[in-house]
Amino acid sequence: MTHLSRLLAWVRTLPPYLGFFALLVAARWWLVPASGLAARVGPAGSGEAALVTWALAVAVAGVGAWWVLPLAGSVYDAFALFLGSPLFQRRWRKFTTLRRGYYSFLIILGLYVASFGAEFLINERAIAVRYQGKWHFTLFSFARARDFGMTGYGMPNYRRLRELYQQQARERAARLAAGTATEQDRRYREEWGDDLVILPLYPYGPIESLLHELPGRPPHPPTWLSSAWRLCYWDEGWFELPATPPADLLAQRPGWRQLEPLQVYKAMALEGLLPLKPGITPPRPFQHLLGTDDRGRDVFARMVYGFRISLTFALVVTFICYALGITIGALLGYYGGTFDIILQRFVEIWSAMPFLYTVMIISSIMVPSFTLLALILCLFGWMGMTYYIRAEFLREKARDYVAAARAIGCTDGAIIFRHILPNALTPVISYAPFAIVGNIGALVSLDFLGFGLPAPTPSWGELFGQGLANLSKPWLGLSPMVALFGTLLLVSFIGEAIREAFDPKEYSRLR
Amino acid sequence: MPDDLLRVTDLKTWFRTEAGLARAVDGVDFTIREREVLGLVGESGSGKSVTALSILQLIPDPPGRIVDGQIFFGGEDLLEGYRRGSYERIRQIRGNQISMIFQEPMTSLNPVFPIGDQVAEAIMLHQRLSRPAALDRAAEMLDLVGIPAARQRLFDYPHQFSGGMRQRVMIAMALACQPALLIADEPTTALDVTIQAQILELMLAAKEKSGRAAILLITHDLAVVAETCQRVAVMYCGRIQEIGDTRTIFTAPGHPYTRGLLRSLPRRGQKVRRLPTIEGTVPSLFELPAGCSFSTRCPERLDQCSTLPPPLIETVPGHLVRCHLARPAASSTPDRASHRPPQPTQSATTPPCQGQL
Amino acid sequence: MSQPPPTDSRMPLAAPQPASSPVLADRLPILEVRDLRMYFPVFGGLFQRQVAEVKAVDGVSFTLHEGETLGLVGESGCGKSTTGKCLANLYRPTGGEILFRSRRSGEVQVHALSDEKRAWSVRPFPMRVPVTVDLARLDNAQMRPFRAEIQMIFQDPYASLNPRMTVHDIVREPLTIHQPHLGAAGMDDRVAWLLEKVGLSPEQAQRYPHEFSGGQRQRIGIARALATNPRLVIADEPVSALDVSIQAQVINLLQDLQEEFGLTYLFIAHDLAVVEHISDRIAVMYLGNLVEIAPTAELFDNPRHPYTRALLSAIPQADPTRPRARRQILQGEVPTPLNKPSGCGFRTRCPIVQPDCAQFPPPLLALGNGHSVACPYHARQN
Amino acid sequence: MTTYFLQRFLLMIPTFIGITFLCFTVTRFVPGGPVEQAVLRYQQLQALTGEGGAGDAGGSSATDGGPVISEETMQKLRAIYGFDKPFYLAYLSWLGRVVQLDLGTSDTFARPVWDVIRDSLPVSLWFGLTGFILSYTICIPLGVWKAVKHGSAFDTATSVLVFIAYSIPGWSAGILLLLLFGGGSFWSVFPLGGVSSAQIGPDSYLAGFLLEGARVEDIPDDERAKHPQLRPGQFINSRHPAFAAVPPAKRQRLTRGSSDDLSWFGQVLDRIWHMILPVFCYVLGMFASKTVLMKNSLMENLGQDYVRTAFAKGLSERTVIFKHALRNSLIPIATGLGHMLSLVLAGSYLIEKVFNIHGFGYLGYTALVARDYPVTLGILVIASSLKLLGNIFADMLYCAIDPRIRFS
Repeated sequence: MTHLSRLLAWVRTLPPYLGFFALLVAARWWLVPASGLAARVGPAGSGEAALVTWALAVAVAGVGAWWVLPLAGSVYDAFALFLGSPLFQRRWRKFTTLRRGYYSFLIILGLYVASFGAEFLINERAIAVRYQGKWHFTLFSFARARDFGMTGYGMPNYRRLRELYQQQARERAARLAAGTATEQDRRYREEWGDDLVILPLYPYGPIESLLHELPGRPPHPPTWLSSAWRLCYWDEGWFELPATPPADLLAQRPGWRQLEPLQVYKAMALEGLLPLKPGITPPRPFQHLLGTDDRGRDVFARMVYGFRISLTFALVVTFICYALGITIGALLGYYGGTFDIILQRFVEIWSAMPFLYTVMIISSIMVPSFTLLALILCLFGWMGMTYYIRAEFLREKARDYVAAARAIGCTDGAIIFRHILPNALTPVISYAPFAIVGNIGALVSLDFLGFGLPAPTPSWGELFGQGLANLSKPWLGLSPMVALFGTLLLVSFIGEAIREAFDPKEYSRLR
Repeated sequence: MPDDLLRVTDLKTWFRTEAGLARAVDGVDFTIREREVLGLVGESGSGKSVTALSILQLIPDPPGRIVDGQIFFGGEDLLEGYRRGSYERIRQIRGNQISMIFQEPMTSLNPVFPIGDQVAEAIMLHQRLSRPAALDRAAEMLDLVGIPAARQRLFDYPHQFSGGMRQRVMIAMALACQPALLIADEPTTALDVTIQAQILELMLAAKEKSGRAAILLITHDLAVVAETCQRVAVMYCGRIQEIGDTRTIFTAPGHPYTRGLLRSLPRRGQKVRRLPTIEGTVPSLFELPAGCSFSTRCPERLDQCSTLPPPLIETVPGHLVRCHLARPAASSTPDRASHRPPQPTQSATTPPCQGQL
Repeated sequence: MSQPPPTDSRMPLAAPQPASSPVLADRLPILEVRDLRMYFPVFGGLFQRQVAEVKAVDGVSFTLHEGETLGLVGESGCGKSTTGKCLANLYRPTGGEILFRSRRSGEVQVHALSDEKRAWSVRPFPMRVPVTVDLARLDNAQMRPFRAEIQMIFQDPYASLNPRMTVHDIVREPLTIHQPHLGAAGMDDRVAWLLEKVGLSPEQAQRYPHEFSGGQRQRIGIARALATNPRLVIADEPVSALDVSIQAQVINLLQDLQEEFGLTYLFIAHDLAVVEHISDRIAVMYLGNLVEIAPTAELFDNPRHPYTRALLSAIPQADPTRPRARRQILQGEVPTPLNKPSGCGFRTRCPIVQPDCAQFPPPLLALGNGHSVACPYHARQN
Repeated sequence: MTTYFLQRFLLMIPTFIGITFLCFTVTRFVPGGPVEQAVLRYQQLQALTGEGGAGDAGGSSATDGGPVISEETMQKLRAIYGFDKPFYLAYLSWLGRVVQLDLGTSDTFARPVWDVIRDSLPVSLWFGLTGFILSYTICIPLGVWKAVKHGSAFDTATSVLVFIAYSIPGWSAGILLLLLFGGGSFWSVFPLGGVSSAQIGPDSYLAGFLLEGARVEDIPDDERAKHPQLRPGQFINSRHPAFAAVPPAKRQRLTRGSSDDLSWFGQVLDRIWHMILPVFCYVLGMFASKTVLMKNSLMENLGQDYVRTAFAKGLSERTVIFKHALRNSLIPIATGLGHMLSLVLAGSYLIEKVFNIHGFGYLGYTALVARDYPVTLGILVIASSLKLLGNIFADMLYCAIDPRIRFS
């Protein structure tokens, strides 16, 4: 930690033009081309495009080196002062003693960090494939089915591939035992070893449709609900039908007597009275933990990836809103005057917008991506923190230590960032969890209404919509319900504990 | 002892806080006699306000709790009900026989009720008057404390009054039921000097008019005490260090703390280059020294001071000092009542001590 | 030619002020305040237009001499703290001048009459003189170089130290601004030296303010104020938030430091006893105006303004044995500076009020002996 | 004070213009705007009816190729939607019509927007207000009681409840409730949504409240001639004007029908039956914040100096809490009443969608999905005006309750 801070301190002693050149390189050869703006002006290599690229790059680097970087440095200082002061550390220790909130914090943090490894655990792609002695790490690099001895140019179905390899290995072993081995078989035995597919623990992806692998029509129930699955087997025609309905059964169930034979078979199948056709293996009991959705995608995988997306989204939105809110609130509170009055009126107007509806309008028209949706929400969500920070600044500004800082000749920047901001960050910390709760809720609501993230993105809100449309398939509604409830509950436990630790109010009573 | 209006013995009020146990009041004994003005002085955090609030059992709980002691008022231990968790008796006494004036006139009045109602409330409760009658009485009281056009202002809200006027309302409220004891907790600290003089004057005058009240005046300002009180109790770190009549305390203080305090006050007309000081700082309430709490700063410290808590010793009749150095008076008798300070004989408008001067 | 007269008429180098006492006449004025006004606008309405103004300071003039202590007393809201903050450039005054004779010297073109060559001629030539600046016209950046010379000590030792900074950082901060040439090691040494000067041990430097008692915090504030080696220190009620037993320590410290470093104090307080102890001269303010200014002994022995008299008599004394005059209790309340009475601000409570007191604000009349009073009828009382 | 509120009303105007201008601009500059929508509809219509002239060869898909629309028609379309003018002029003319309370004509409903909104508004208000009133009547006493019993087992238990309520968004609880009680998977207790029952069968809970009725065939012919819309095989209920003519012998108690066929009491029950789940969701949405606000506000006031003064007067705990502290702590709660209007509407998009309540929010949602811009903008106008009015109303309430506040 000290090394890092020492490194940071050293970096900050460097003159700003170094930052300018670094940013210029980054902007010229990566940021601006990636934005695709220059391409709109003219074809690549043309004079206009080059001019625009350079101009944008210089502008970005200039603003970055002389404005954003120093600002970020100052904010870092403010946070360092805030986090480093014993006041904060005492509060934090208090927080760690509040078990419910602290454990919730650890759980959420653990789950969130773990969710970034979700690709290794829950994925339709194999982690690695050994084919003819060569290892292919297929998790992040694309490989064609042909490359692994299957047919086709698309991504192989690695679960099938594994079965195939296992079958091939069995056949090879049989040939070797029988002495009819080919040259390739011998190379497998001596040189390559059997082909291997290392699958993730839960080898199904969030946007992979399993329609052609599973029997019946989606949504499929969780595979451990065996009685519910019989309907899927029935739809697929997997049951071995007797020639005539067994008479003893009909004697037991008088109600079945008037039914057509097919209806009787169906009723029997659903009660588990019929055997499956020979050679058919039903899915394993814990293959799809929460079933599939109406497009045959694994719900559990979607839930996990949805958790990562929801939380990331909420964190990003909260962060941007707070950055905006803190900046604007600090300026309003510190400078006051006409600037404050005008901007406050603006904030008033802005917050009089019907928030949800406006976001719905914009996102229904623009079909947002993750970034765009986050930006839209930020556009309407930054005002709350502004009020708090402005109030904090107004209060802190009137205190003597600020006057003392002025009296010793501090610049406005030093007063804002070194003196006031570290003392105004407590509400930022204590409201953040509740803002995260709100932002998760907003994303899920928008997804539910269909104005959220675009279609194949795994999202809880979309599952809610499916749950509402398929009330007889309770796993669709219950899964996101439990996930959302659990997450929000944990986060609000954290929020409550943070509030208790950072803004302790002992309510005392007289009698 | 019939003349003791209020006798506090071994009062202990402790606060359980995040930082530990704060013994804000840790064994306080004193008496208030009828019709006298007793000053309770001490620095901030010495426990003087807590003592006052303990008398009326207005300690915020949690974190505070009166853990020990007796408060005898008219022969009855007020804390008896408190220990049982019953507040019935003290509620009959609060505002009726003992009433209180608080430091902050800005926040001590309910902002959403007209002042007339707030003054009349106690009258209606304790004297069982109807609302119109109680309002009449409230108007009289407001008139008495010098609020101009009192009857018209009955229905004004507290925010329509200035600080001094609000404190007058507080006094009217406190005196409404003609209490036997008026506790004034820093009544003038939040006010300007010239207003402070008005309010002190008014309090004493109103006390005289209403007849029987004794006043417990809590302040950190030794000068206020010197001008208004017959007797003074000096508190330090939750204990009373010295109690006696004003003149003795100011002319011949018995406790090193009182001596140091008086010496360190800049006095008018005495031009000295350097002020004598008490060295060191007030110990934290969480880690008080084992013996005498002043032993960390005392220039006359003995060996036993840091280990053995000194008892209250009667040096001159009626003058008690909590110090190992103090010597009991030769003629001291166990009956303290026989050495009462002179009874107040002042006229209604002048402060009591002026008559002696 | 040895002493070419400076042509800047505002430069109070040569002429000592008539208001100052004869004893101080040999000292040079370090600061001269002329007709200082500080009006705070009151905003109202929807677009927060200015609807009124609070006349916190309404025409205050006085002079501070090198090495003296001027006490500034008055009740809360009388503008004494605002005056102090104007001097420290924490507020931009609405009007008036604050002429400060800086330690810095600057090169000025002096126009002087020269009788060289037996012909009178005006000829400019450069000369280094101490710079006199009007602090009332400097903005924050222009003020910065002069801040090293004017420092401030604040009332509330709990609020005047940034709770998130260590004592070392607090005391060091002015050095990084004003004496960056010291270098890291030099600054650390100076911080340790300063802490020792104010009676704190250097080991305490890495602690945070909340670990100190009120008196110790005030010492930290004093160390911070002294860090830049100032000449003028504005002490804004430095002891009124402290306990009685701590007050004396801090007062002594302030006096010791004044002796050692030759500081000039503007000592703002409401406690007359403290002011009497520490000040050479005392100025009394009421409702934004200076009502009386006099050497300490003179003011206490012979107060002339009815308000000063009332104030002196209203202040209780910690001496039950001392005979004193009958209390003279002022009736009524202090009017709000939002709508001051016309003419003399004190006329609503004045015992000797005359009909024409409402006509015009009374000027400060010099009575001799450095005693001035803003009441034309002061002779009418007893 | 009057000037203050007058100013507030005046300030509404720029605010209102700002909001509508933003949304209007967005609808104008983003692809998929009303003209494209109209073109699409026109093409679909042509493709369906097969009258498309040149477009017939393009096949059934209207989007790729589709019938070619003449430039003339496009001009007409642009003129209809105001796209022939620059956007600011179009906005001004739109605003001019809005000021005259003309919100245009809905694309999908082919009715004036104003009428469409007027139909849906009462439904939303009915649900929203009920939920709002119910939540206040639950939360205020609960908050007060929690404050009085602070730290007790009751307080802890209800705090858990508050946490749970905070962590379940109201609308998602609606989905859960429908799952549990809507008859899909578990119990069939409550209807799936809507405002009243469209079909009541013999096994319905409400079958017993069905009115008497008669078959249309049993109405005497002369009477039946007056009601040409009646078809054979239908039933009429006793509210129908033709019922009086039916001979008593042919009258019979209905066995099936809609909510119109219920008795007055039955209709009320039916309404309530449909309201329970949605209103529960409304209450749930406000429950946590209101309860905690009430509790904290009261606790905060109980620590104030004036409470100590009241105790020092000898008042009982009950008097102090309920007379002195409660009145002060109701101030922030009561100002919430002012935001009621906007809250009732803003919270409704989701809940109305979940419960298929055809109210204001549902209208907004469907209008957005259908890209019905006149309705969308109309709803925006109404919603933002209500929100602005609600803010002013909140200020007025604040003024009325708190004697300290005098806006001047």
